[in-house]
Amino acid sequence: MSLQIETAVSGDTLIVRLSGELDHHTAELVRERVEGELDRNRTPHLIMNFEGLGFMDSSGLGVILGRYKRVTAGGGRMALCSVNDQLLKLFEMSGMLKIIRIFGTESMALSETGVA
Amino acid sequence: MSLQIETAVSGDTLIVRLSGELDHHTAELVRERVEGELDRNRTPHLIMNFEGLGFMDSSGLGVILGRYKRVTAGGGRMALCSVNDQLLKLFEMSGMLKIIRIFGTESMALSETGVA
Amino acid sequence: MQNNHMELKFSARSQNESFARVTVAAFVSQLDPTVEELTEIKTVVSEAVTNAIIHGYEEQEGQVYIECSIIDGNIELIIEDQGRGIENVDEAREPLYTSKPEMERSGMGFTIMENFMDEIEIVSRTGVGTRVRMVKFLKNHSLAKH
Amino acid sequence: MQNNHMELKFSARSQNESFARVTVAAFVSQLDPTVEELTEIKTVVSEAVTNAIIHGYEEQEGQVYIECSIIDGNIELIIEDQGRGIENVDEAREPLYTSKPEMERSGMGFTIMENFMDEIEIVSRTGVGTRVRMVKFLKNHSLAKH
Ligand SMILES: Nc1ncnc2c1ncn2[C@@H]1O[C@H](COP(=O)(O)OP(=O)(O)O)[C@@H](O)[C@H]1O
Ligand SMILES: Nc1ncnc2c1ncn2[C@@H]1O[C@H](COP(=O)(O)OP(=O)(O)O)[C@@H](O)[C@H]1O
Repeated sequence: MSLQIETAVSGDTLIVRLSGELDHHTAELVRERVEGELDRNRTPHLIMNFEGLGFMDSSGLGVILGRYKRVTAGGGRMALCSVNDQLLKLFEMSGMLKIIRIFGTESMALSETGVA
Repeated sequence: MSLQIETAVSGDTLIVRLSGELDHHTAELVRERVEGELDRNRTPHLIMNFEGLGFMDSSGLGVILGRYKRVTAGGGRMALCSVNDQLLKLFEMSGMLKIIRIFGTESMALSETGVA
Repeated sequence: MQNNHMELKFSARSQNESFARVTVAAFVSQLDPTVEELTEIKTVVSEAVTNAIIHGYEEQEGQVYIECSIIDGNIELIIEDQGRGIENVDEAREPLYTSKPEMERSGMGFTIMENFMDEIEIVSRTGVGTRVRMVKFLKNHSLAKH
Repeated sequence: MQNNHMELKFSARSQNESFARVTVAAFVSQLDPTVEELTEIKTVVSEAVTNAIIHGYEEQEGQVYIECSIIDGNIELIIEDQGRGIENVDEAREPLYTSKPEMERSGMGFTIMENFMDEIEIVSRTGVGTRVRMVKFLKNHSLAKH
């Protein structure tokens, strides 16, 4: 499969690290995996780390926004980190930058979501 | 261009190092460059080093055999080196292994052609 | 750089989305595009092919058609399906509009295509299919020489 | 692994030889072939496409057609041209036979195709064109699961 998903929990935050290519074909995997981990760990907050991501299209925007809705509906916070220029352009175009914060590194993102 | 050609002269031997992909599209470049260098340096012997070669098809066999004919017609010797398994299979199929010697490294090949 | 042309046809299956991106990128790379230009082209291919699969054929059997031409160092790309078609193209082109919010579509596909390409033309007829034609002018195309 | 199919058509130009290899390799890699199998497939694509360009169209304008199907985890590959055709297919298949020795052709193209593929079928008519159909059974195809 062309997408790899790694997850970790830090305090109240689920961290999801994606590498490979995120498109319509692989978006479903992300949705299922993140939903499953959020259910299992009962963490209110979510960080998505894109450091290893080589490609993403608007199917990726959809899956990120879907998780944002779930997390904020439950009172949690969501942050993104390690976003390259191509991704930044997509986030900007879609208006997502106005609702989801982006950080340079995972630990910077954690210091945001980590504070209760 | 998807093929890189590097040449060097060691004593009486012209060394040609190929990297990239050798097919019909790039074979012409090899032919012209090697002919030009043989003319210019007046070296009787020729070594072709395939260490960096990622792909070769039968157009490569043609260009090697063409150089073999020229070099041996002039009384020179020719050797090949750093040949991977895929290339070896092609050399074997074509019967070239019976007429051109193959060495593990450039210096081993040189010790063969270098002796006058 | 001489003109060049290719046509590709493949099954409307999600695993062919990455195949379509790789193929167009391999064809277009003879023009020495920048990494940014190549990423933009891969992205619009992905958007239009995904739309054909999800919206055109609604994930049923079908064929997706791609044509790519290199003309005077610029790129013309046509992506076509013989699926259900778009009723209202103007509405479809609006940012964030999607007919399939339940599938977590973002409604950004056409907006991305418009942003990343220099020209876009959408021709669609319900029950017949959809054809998206896009053109991109490459920055260094006058320098390209092979 | 479901069956899958693609068709490719491109200008008979030598710079498209590597494009054809990359495209077929990208399509076939969904079967997780070994590196050796993938190299063999790239090589036979290169041989047949080069033949279409050099012998079929004699380096004049023309179109090369490739079809690749994945059927029960095996690969069927068809490479076709509408060029001058082959007068004597049996002679053409002989190792080291070439009609263009002055172009430094090795005459090994068909021999390589026969060696690297499990089935090969050549249909040619002078003035009409040539169609090479090849099948390769992959070693681990029963393990492939996507
Ligand atoms: N090939 C197509 N066939 C049918 N309808 C399409 C096609 N492409 C786009 N559409 C319609 O246009 C809408 C907007 O498309 P797009 O901007 O790509 O957003 P999304 O794919 O996220 O819905 C889609 O929701 C769909 O209704
Ligand atoms: N597509 C084709 N159209 C016309 N003639 C062909 C075609 N493919 C092969 N041939 C003929 O078959 C001969 C043998 O082909 P091959 O074994 O690939 O060797 P080579 O390409 O080195 O000549 C060619 O020299 C040519 O005469």
